[in-house]
Amino acid sequence: MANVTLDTVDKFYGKHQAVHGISLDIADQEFVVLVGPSGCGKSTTLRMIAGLEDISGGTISIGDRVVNDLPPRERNISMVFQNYALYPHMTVGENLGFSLKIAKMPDAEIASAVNEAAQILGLDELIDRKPAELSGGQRQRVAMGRAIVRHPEVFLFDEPLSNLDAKLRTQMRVEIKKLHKKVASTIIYVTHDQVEAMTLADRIVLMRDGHIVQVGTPLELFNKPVDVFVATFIGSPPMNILDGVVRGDQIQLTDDLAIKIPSDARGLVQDGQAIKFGFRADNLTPKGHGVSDEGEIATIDLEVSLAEPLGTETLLFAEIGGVEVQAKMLNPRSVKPGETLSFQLMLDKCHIFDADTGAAIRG
Amino acid sequence: MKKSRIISTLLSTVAVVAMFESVQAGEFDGVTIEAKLIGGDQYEGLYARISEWETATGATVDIISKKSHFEIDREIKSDMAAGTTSWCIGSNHSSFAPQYEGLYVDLNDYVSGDTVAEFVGGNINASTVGGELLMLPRAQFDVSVLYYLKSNYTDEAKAAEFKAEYGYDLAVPDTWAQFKDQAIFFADPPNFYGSQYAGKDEAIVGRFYEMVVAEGGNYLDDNKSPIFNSDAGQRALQWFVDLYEAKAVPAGTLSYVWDDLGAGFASGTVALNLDWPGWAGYFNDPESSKAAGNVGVAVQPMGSATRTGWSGHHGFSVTNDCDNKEAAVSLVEFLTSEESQLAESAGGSLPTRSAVWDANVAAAAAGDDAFRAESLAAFAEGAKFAFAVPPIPEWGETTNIVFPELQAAILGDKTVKEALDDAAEAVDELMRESGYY
Amino acid sequence: MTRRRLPEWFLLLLPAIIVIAAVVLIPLIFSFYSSFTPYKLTRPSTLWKWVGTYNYEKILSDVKFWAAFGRTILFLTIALNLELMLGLGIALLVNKVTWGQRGIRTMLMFPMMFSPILVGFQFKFIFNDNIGLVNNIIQSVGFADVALPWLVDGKLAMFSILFAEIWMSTSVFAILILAGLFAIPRDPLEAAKVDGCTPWQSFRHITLPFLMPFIFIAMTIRSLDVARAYDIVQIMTGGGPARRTELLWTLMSRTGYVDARMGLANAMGYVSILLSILFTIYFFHKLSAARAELGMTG
Amino acid sequence: MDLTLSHRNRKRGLKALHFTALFLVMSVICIPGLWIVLNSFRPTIEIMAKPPIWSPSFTLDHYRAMFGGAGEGGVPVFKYFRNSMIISITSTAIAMLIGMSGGYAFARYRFKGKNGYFVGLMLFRAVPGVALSLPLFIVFARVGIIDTHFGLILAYVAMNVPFTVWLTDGFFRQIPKELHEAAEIDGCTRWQAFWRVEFPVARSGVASAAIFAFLTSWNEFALASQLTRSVNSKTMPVGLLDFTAEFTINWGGMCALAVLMIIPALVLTFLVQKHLIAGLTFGGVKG
Repeated sequence: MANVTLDTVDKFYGKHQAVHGISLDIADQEFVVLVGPSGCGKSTTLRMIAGLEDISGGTISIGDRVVNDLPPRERNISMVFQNYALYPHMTVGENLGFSLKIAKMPDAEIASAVNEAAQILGLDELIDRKPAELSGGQRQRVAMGRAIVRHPEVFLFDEPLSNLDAKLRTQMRVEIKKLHKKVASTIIYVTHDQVEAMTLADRIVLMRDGHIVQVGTPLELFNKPVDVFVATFIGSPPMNILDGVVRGDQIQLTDDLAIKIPSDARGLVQDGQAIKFGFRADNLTPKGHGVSDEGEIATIDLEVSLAEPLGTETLLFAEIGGVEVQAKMLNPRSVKPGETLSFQLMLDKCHIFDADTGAAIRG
Repeated sequence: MKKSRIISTLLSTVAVVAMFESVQAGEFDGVTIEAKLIGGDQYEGLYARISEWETATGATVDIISKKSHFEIDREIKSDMAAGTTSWCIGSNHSSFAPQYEGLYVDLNDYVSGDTVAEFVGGNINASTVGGELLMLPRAQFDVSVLYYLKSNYTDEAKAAEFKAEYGYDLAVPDTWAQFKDQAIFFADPPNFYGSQYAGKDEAIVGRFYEMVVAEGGNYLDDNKSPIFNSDAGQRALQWFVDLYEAKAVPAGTLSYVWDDLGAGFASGTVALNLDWPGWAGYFNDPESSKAAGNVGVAVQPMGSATRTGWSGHHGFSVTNDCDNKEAAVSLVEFLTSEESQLAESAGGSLPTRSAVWDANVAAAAAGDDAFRAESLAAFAEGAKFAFAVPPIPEWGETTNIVFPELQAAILGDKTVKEALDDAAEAVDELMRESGYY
Repeated sequence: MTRRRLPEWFLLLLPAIIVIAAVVLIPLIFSFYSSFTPYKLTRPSTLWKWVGTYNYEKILSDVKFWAAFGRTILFLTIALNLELMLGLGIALLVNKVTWGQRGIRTMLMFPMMFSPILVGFQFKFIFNDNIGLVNNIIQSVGFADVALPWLVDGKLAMFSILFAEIWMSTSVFAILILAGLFAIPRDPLEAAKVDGCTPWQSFRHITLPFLMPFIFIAMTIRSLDVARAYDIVQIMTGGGPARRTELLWTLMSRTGYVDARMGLANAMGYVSILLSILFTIYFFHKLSAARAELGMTG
Repeated sequence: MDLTLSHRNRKRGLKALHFTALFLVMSVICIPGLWIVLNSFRPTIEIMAKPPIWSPSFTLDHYRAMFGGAGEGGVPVFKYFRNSMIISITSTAIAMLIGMSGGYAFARYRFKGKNGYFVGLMLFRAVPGVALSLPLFIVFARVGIIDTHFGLILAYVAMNVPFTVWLTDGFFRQIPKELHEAAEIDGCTRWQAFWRVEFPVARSGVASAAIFAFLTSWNEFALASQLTRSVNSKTMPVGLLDFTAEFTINWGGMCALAVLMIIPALVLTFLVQKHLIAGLTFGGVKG
């Protein structure tokens, strides 16, 4: 059993606190992604789990063992680094087999384990090359191979795809997902890329400034963000956010634009309250180019400033009260800048946040 | 204070002639004399007098090099190799002089016979190579005598113990055999040693040479063939070996040269020390020596055949390439004049002029410095047995062959006979190569 | 019409080539020539007498020369290896220091600021058997009747000059290796930790291979100017006693200057230069190999 | 829990061990040097004392004597110091210029026999000073530059050029070619591109080569003792020998001069040691 438990873990660098009392339970064989903007403490947290950083407070357990003071080698983990951290003076085969050699495994077993890993990752041909002779994607694969030969209880990935080009990144994402199925180990994966987080994770841990903001499945985070930060961080394009004030049963967004408060949110706000109003581009569609016309819908006329055709859909840019918003047009036709269209806003998919704290009022 | 009184006594006892009779005022106006002089505290006092000569003659002296003895030797050899020998005056030493073949003029051609006769005959002989007088000696004559700690001879318990063990009375040693007995008797290593000797380079070979002669042998025969591996030579070397094996000398003695010996005796932890005149003042000066007040000076002991003293002296030479040899010779005469020697020997070094010897001994006897009188008397006596090393260019080279072999015997790597035979064989080859036979 | 011009790289190298030719090459040719003559400093005319390989034959059949030759190789081997090990150890110690490293690094370079000749005098006094610091300490801590003859005993004398040489030169290794430690990327080290390496294993399998180029640089630099040890040895023991610490350099300088037999000394010089060149090329070769190993060529 | 505790104890133990080892090592490195400093402030009789005197007394006698006139043990310190400064600084500066130009040639141009040139250049440093000093002396004497600043400067430049070439070569290779290409497109001449762009980037490599060159010149003895004669050109290491005479070594005085010799080197090293590390890191390895 390799569940990983963090209990009020702190990390100080001198006086600066990088991680603030994080608690987290990660189940056996779960794929957890730590995501957040750079400097949010996600890498530090991962490195504390790995044992590469000391823990300033709290406890970390792997399985049933508290590992706070254990050196990395006694934690039964393996790790894939951002820069791959391949040993430049060893061949691919030696890189893969290094940890087993250190564990004093017989040569024959090492060879078979290396072969197996090489096969899984398609590295058979490269086994005698040095890292300097490999391409970026091949290096990445070796780094992963090195992690899997040991069959550790926990895999740690520290932004493993950030040095790859876009196409390779997508490809490797799939492979990592497949790998998880195959090795059936716990995986803790750090990235700043929310797409990676969404596509890979069983559960996402979103961090900011050393705190956990929200933990949940990708859909939970997407559909029910706990605050403006989560809402804008997760999803692409980012959620549109407008300032508004509650006036009766309406939200006044600009001087001449007010929309109805969604019916299930009416009890949650008071008259005159300042709020932030959020909706995703998918939920603002030109008439006849949306998913459906049912449910609570507000209609707004907007002048399109820019159209970005993506093929199956087109992203439309417009302004509401000086704030740029994005809308999505399905089954697109060509739209010229300056054209005014009538848009439908799906109110039951909208989010309302407190203007001061940013916390969700209606998730 | 004492020093100045000695000088004034000296000046009153010696007829002070008008400054350098041979020099006429302004004789060398505008001449510049380049000189290479040996540097170091005890040598430099004399150089202060150079300005007097400059004033008197109108010449200028440009000291283009001032270095320690071995450095200046190296420099002069380099100059000979490069042909840059147009400077005029060089410091010289009796054991180095024969090496500089053709570099220096025969001073007999420039200095009157009367002047030469005023120097001690032995010194002039040692300055003469192949009939050429290569340098005029300055008041830096070196022969070693015996320095000892007096307190060792005033302790009655010690005297009794010694008599019981060796069968004769404990007194300042007069033979090398007694010296050895007493050195072994006094030694209490590592806190106190019976004696010490310079153990490397020319220093040990010189001392060995001296003892070979004292035992009735010699270093080279008349053909310049090595004969130091004779019985006398073996007895001489055995003396060094015995002292070393009995731990009567510091184990490090083989790495010592003169400065280490001086420092050792001044630390008050060495009973008997054969050393040079330059040390006398230093040893008895409470500022520099813990043995001060306890230092006795006696003539060096004798061997089974005779009493001998390996000696050397410093002097000044004039190069053949010098543009104005008359001026250069005039400066050399000035630096070795009676005046200059009186002044220089007042610092404790030994003169090389007979008149200055007499004046010094008389002044010391008349003065109130008993230690100076004692040491001067010892050196005067020691000087009588002084001999100089063979005046051949190869002398230095033979010492480089011989000293490691002597050390090998002392350390027990070889027997005395093996060591001397090996050394003699190598020296023989050298002499053959050099064309002596 | 096009004028032939010297290539730019050559113009850039020219000053270096000229200076070195003037200061090193010409004297070298001179001394090479003189090694075939019975050249004696005090008899300049001997320079024109050709004796062929007489000097070389004399040297090569001379037991003392071969003894000095062997001793020099031994001295170099021991000194370089010990300096390397100690330098490595010191660099690792200093690398771990988190506070005041700047000061410690300067202290580390302290011996590099000492002129070799000064180091010679310094250790001559420190190892003096009678009034030297080391024996004084030994006697003061209770071994009152011990006076070790540091500069005389065959083994101790070699030890003493080695100690002085190592004291003076270990810094160079330590500094270079420290520079190497600073340059090691952190990732592979962390990867090794996670891969289950003990600190020793990390060092052995990761740190050391990374340091190898630095180690060979240090070796190359040191083998280039290890002859600086001449000053130290000359002053401390002069090759003695009984030739127990005689090295090529002391033998050479005594033959050349004191005995004034420069032709013979230059012949020795050439044999010793060959030795330095072999050491240097060997280490340079190793350096290139180590660089290639880490993929650093380019 | 036991495991955790033992790990913590071991960590503490290792820390103490590390500290002790570091302390011992630093002691061995510093004590012989500090001993020299100490001796320069002790009266001679105390230095030579046996049994040893452990509690040192303080005197400035050696310094007073050293700065005093001739005959009082005085040594022309200021002249030596000036000579050393002029010779070391000038030769370092020239060696840097020549060495950098050579290093740049190796780093930036392709030509036949490059490796041969390179190793050949390095080997000239392998010639022992003992073997070089006499022929050099004879050549210099013929040209008439014995006992001049110029002669020593020339010798030291030649001595330091190979190493400078090596270090700067590695450094310039580190700098991407695009950098000076960009500068040339921006309107620089090749020379300006070097001086304004590449040189500043290679600064720490240059600094480390410079300090090595300076220390080598500052401390060199074998050549200096052969090529200098009088106070006009004698450097401080040669000046040390003024304290040795045929019979004696004035150890206290020698220590005093040694202290004066070490201070400038110490200050300089402290100032540039950061560059030194960086310089060696990049310059040396990436060849």
